[in-house]
Amino acid sequence: MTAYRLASSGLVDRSAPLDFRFDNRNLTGFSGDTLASALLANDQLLVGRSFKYHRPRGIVTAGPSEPNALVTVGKGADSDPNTKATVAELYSGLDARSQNRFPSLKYDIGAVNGLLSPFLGAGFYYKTFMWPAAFWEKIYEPIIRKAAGLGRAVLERDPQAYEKCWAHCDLLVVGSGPTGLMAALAAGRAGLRVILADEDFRLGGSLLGETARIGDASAQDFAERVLAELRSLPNVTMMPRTTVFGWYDDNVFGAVERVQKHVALPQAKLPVERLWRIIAKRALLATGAEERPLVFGGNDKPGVMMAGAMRTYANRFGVAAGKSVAIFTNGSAGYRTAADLTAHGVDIAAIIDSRADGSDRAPDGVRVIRSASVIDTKGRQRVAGVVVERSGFEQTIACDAIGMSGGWNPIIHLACQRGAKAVWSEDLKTFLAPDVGNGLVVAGAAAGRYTLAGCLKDGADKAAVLAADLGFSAVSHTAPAVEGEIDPSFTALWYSPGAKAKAFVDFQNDVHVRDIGLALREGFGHVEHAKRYTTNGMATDQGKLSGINATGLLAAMQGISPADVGTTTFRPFYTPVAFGALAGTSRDEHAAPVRKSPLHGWAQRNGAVFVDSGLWFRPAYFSRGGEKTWRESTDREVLTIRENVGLCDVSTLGKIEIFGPDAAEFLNRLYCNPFLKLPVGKARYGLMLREDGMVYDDGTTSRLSHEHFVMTTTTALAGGVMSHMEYCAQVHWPDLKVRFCSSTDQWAQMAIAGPKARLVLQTLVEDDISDAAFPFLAAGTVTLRGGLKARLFRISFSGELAYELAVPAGLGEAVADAIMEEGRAHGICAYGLEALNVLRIEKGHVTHAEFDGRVTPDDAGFGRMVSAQKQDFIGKRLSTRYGLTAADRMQMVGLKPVETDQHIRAGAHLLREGAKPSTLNDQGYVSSACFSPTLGHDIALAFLKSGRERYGERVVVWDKLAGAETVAEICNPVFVDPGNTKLNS
Amino acid sequence: MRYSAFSIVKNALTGNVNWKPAWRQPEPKPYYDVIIVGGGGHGLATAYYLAKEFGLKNIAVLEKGYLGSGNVGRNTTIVRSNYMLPGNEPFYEFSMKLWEGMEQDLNYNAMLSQRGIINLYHNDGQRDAYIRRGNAMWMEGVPAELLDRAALKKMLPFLNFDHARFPIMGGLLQKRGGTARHDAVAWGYARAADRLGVDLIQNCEVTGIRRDNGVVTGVETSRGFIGCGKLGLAAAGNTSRVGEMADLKLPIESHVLQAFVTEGLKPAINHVITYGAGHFYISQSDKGGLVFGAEIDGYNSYAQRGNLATVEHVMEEGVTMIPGLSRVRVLRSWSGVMDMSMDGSPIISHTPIDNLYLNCGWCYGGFKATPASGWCFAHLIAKNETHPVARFLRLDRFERGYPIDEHGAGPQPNLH
Amino acid sequence: MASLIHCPHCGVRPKEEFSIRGDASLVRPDPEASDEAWNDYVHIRSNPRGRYREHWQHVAGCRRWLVVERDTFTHEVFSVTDAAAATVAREAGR
Amino acid sequence: MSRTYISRHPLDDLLPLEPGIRAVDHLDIPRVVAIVSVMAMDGEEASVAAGLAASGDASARFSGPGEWLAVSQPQTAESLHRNLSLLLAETAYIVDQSDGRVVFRLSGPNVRRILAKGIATDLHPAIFETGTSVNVLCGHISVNLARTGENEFELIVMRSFAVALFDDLKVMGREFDLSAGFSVRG
Repeated sequence: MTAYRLASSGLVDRSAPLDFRFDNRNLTGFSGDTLASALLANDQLLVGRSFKYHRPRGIVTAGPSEPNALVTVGKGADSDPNTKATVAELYSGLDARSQNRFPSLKYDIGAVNGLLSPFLGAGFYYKTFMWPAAFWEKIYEPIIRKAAGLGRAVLERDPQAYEKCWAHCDLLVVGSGPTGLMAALAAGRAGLRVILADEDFRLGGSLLGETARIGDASAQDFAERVLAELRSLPNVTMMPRTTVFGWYDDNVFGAVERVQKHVALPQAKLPVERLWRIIAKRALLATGAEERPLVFGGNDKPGVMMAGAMRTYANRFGVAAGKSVAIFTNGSAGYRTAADLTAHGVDIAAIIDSRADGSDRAPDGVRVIRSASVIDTKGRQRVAGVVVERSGFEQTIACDAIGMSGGWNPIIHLACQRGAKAVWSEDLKTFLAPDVGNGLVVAGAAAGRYTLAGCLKDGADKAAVLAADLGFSAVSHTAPAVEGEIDPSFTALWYSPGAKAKAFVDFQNDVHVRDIGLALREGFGHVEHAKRYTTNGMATDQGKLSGINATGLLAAMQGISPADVGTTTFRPFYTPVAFGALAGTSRDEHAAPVRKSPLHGWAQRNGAVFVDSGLWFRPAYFSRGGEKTWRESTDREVLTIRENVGLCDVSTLGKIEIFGPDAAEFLNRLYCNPFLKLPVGKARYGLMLREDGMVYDDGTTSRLSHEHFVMTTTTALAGGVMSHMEYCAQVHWPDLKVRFCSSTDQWAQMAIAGPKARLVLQTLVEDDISDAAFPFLAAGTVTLRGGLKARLFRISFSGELAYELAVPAGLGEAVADAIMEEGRAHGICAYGLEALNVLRIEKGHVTHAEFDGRVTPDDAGFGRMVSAQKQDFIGKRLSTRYGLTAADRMQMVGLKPVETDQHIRAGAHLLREGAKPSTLNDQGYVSSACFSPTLGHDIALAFLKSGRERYGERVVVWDKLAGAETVAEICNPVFVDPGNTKLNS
Repeated sequence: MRYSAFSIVKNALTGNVNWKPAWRQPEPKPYYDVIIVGGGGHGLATAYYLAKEFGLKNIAVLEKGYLGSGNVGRNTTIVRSNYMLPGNEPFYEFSMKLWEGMEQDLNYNAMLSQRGIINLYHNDGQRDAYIRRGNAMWMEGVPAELLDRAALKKMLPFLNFDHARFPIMGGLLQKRGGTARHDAVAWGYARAADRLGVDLIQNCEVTGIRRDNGVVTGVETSRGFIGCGKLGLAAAGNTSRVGEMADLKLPIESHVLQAFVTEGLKPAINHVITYGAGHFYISQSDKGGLVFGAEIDGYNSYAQRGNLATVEHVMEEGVTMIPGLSRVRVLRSWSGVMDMSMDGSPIISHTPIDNLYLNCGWCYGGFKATPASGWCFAHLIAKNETHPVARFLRLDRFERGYPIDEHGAGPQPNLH
Repeated sequence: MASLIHCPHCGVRPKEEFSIRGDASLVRPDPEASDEAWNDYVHIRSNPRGRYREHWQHVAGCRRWLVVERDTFTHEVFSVTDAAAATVAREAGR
Repeated sequence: MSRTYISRHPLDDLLPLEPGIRAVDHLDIPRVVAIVSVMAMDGEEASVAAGLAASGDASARFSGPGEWLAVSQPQTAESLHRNLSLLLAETAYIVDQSDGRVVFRLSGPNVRRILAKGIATDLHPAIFETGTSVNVLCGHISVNLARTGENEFELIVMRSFAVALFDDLKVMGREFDLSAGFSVRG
């Protein structure tokens, strides 16, 4: 046995034992434990295998910088790979498994990589696996992929829920240790809206493991008192279990709260994790400092741990990391751990101090070896001894754990996320946060003030300044006295010389000192190059432990200052964040809101099969009894409209009401065709271009009164056209007197099309809608029987006699039902998008399949519509560019297969007969194709080079993707009723 | 030193202390026949091909930071040639072929992994557009396959087939598409160029372009004036700033694109997959991290960092495409500054100044283009004529009316 | 910026409520202007690293187009004004 | 033949006609509310604002400079449209939106916490005072938000998004057992 639970002490609740499992073993811990402290209490030293060499590894830290103790928690879809045991709150039933090992943690075949390590140094991938060339993908890469990676993602649907939330505050305090608590208290008392966030499940930070006394209380009691006062302040919000992971522009902070990660059975009404976007007027970073590991031979053996972590485990969790502990230190902190462990009855085998002149007092009877270095460790899967070298003499000291303390690094991650670089302090031998203005202020140990008294004061003082800055007056406050603390100074030691075994810098990624040296030798000495070449700092801990030592080593090896080496870039996330938390509720069917037409229910009752169309759901077709495929339904619908009449929901088209004395002028500039003289009571098809001369959108616009128009847009671009119009009205022509708003949602709009459309409609409309009274392109307000006012437009997409009727949305279903009822005698049917598409292809009408953003009006056959008279309209000038008017542009044509039983598919390309397929020979492509039930064969719209000159020619419709080639005749794109007799009937 | 099985074993047995620097650290000479501005993937590849394919001798690459410090080291490592328009597809296929021979050519393992790229489609319109694209690829001799939903379900069972807001109907597959180790591409070209005598000069920022009678004579740099016979700009991300030194008017905006990597995981996703109902794309690196990204943040930016709103949007798309990602933790995000052109396609071109050549506008697509970009730019500089596969990528195509607009979005860069 | 925009009509709002359309210093040329002026307007961008005026629309709010003046490197916002007001002021200054 | 057309509310199939048990946090949905868009003519912004303020039983919700939604429960759509058209005849354009918008009334002690799950705006009562209204994004949906009391808000959303917003609000309120139902008063 090495590690064990102390008989007393700590903040765990010994009256609340918790059962949990690790690698299928049943173990027990206490409420208040982390998984790591509970594993240690059960003497589970070996917890994982490293990334490359699969070396046995143990717990190193007591916090989020842990490189080794990564486990998978949970089972199946409910499993979390790569969970850090050091931050995982223990709960009853927690089930954890070790990772990156086969067949077991103890006997891992992958460890053979360690034997090959001379071949697997930094950058080895790049120099090898090239011979023979074919072997890389078939042999080498799969092996590398399998060996790499840590936990296993099951990629099953996550049964848990997540959500997002916004929060606002005057001051965000990150970290609830001595600095954060005092800052929150000072700001809270001054009346600021304060949020105090801490990643730990228990607030108090380092105070929870502190043995010094504050005022008249223990550090823990002091923390409890402050927390009690903070809880009593309505303007202070406490957020435990909340990691602030990112600092973004305008002092927006991203944080993730683990709402139910620590419970065995999450409540359904709560998320397991919640993303917070905290908008903070000011923020204070009280994130403390990280203890620096020492780089010495054999420093990765289970049992080697940060000295501070040992202290935390003993003081906070009541767990001793070993029975006989050696401490390797370059400063006072190692002595502090020795003292605390001694107080708990743990034997200190020796303190190995790299300094010659340390003045720290060791506990009574403890042996101190000065000017010494550790060169190796003994033991296989756990430490059995430490090999110390001093003045050329080696000695082995038996021990079962080694605490290492290499100094301190302020945790400044967040402050460096927005581009400012960390600043080297020659005094403190570490990097400090840059000055980033008063939006984010760093205090306490995070600012390099390591004493407890200093932290308490710094937190309170800086919060008071920020409060004053925001116009609050701070309540005066005297910092409490601290008794029994030490100043943890140190002398930097980047490398303990004389290593007889690999001395690791990055534990998880297996980067050791020689790798850094190799990188430097090969020209990868820039800190970013070294990182990328060796993978130092690229593991799940993102170099929290290894980064500073890599910088120090690169500096030392080149004989320059760490200031000249610098750090790699700090980027979000401070600690890894689950996809789920960042996605919140926006997933699956809720990934985007659903828009429903006012006729949705009507369509449903009529057997619609829906298809999504942007955010909308629209009927694709209406299945009737006996119809087995969409084609059967569609063909029936098409023929019904061509012969009788049909009703189609077109409510989703954008509708914009346009008012004002300059409304006509505005439209005239917006469309490429003229609108100034559109008479009241008339509709006109309009074509809108982008400024580069390509078609943007099309639709009809009707003049309802002299100063009132209503425009329709396509469904897809309803929002885009609205924004475009607002841009034109506000940015280009604010002098025009025009106002407009969307009325898309106000109206249920239905197309009634077919030779019998008038017959059916007249039964409901009180006004005269005969061809004479209401001819093609008439538009106006009519009254339906029963007195309902409606808008009626005589426009047609199908080429049939057709109307669009608009009624207030709430009445849409009732009116549609009435039309269906009246139409039954005339054989009316409901029709969907599929039939609509066939009808319009037959008529040669275009949609966004044709207007794909690369097409000019002339390409699509609208050249004559473009006004030559108008002095200006959007897109006029660039329409005349050479390439947009060139004779060999692709123009829209119709295609019909020469053999009428052959098929044409949209997306096929076009070749001259006999031409070899090549990009150079490519003549164009099919934009839309369908089976025409009216004609009895396939038809298509296509864009073909100089197409309009080529009617009657044949082309090969080349669909290699389907393995099909069809010879087709080029024709006019209007397949049905080219004389518009039906339209005007 | 050539990398071979022999050199690996020999060095391993001698403690790996005899490896030589991958490249020299030369002092700049007073004059070079050709100077390339930008020591990223494209600049380094250009220098390499100038030396190797076009026989030029006196070449320098000037890099303001360290080699590969720009977008070649901050992308999502995707390699593909699945374009639709004739201005693009032959160029990217030329690039693909160069990728396929790169490792042997450079004697450097860039870990090209042709695991296949699948573009998902979610509606009929997208399907038709992919059929058009797939056939355009075949026209250029590039194999493509259209997968239906059943085939996808078998291949990628973890996709959201049951609860998707935008149902997955199928996908377009290019089997030869895949990934490569991004840094290694820069290092491989750098090392190979250096071996051919190219001077790679780091920490050398160009601060001015000197012209005499309308001809470039050299560049002012943070390390002094350096003369040159020809100047090639390959500084994507900073094109406008460098171009301004020569009074070039450019159709370029700089935008920030974020990318992400998860914690290392055992192999789970074996293709490159792109989402059709958004911009999300994902693959898994050989180290196990899932590498992914989506759209640009949308505003002009030279900051190599993005904002949270985009991060959330990317994750929403990811979880919607692959529900099982929900529990996977994202480790790190980073950002590159993209040269966004007005049509979403790149520029390899002459400029109004005779001996000044321009390589820019790579939008999202710079990494996969690295070898062809280098080759075609070298061709242009060495021969003063465009390479056939890059002949549409001209700077003056906008005023002439020949945009290469794959998305049909028009001259608004943040829509491409 | 880029996280929050202070809309002159609606107050502080998150980026999610806006859409962005690029350089606000460009002015749509006169119909009679030269081809070059038109090409420059549609295709050429100054793209500075530093102070920049950009069009943002508050699509989920007041739907007004705004001129956001900001730094493209630090992302600091200097001002947010209504775009119509900027156009009117420019026309008045002619 | 005369006909009558029965109006449908987009949530008709999702909510019982009779009110159910009401939790402390409640989402109340009036079936019929008269709503019009009011757009001031150039230069008439102030007079329209004043006119709306004086108009009595319609409440004006700010949607943009010179643009409001006028909301009235006692009036019918026709009468609100007619009255405002008369009142603002020379100063504003009026567009009926009564069928195009749906009103949600959220009330209870936790409403701010519920809304914070979708809305970025700071709803602290000292900052977002009673009587304030703005267009905001709630999740992915644009709504007009008005504070009608210390713990009472109204959200007005486009009709086609009503079901989606309703679903979102239910999820946002899940933690507090939010109840929902059509208004008793109709």
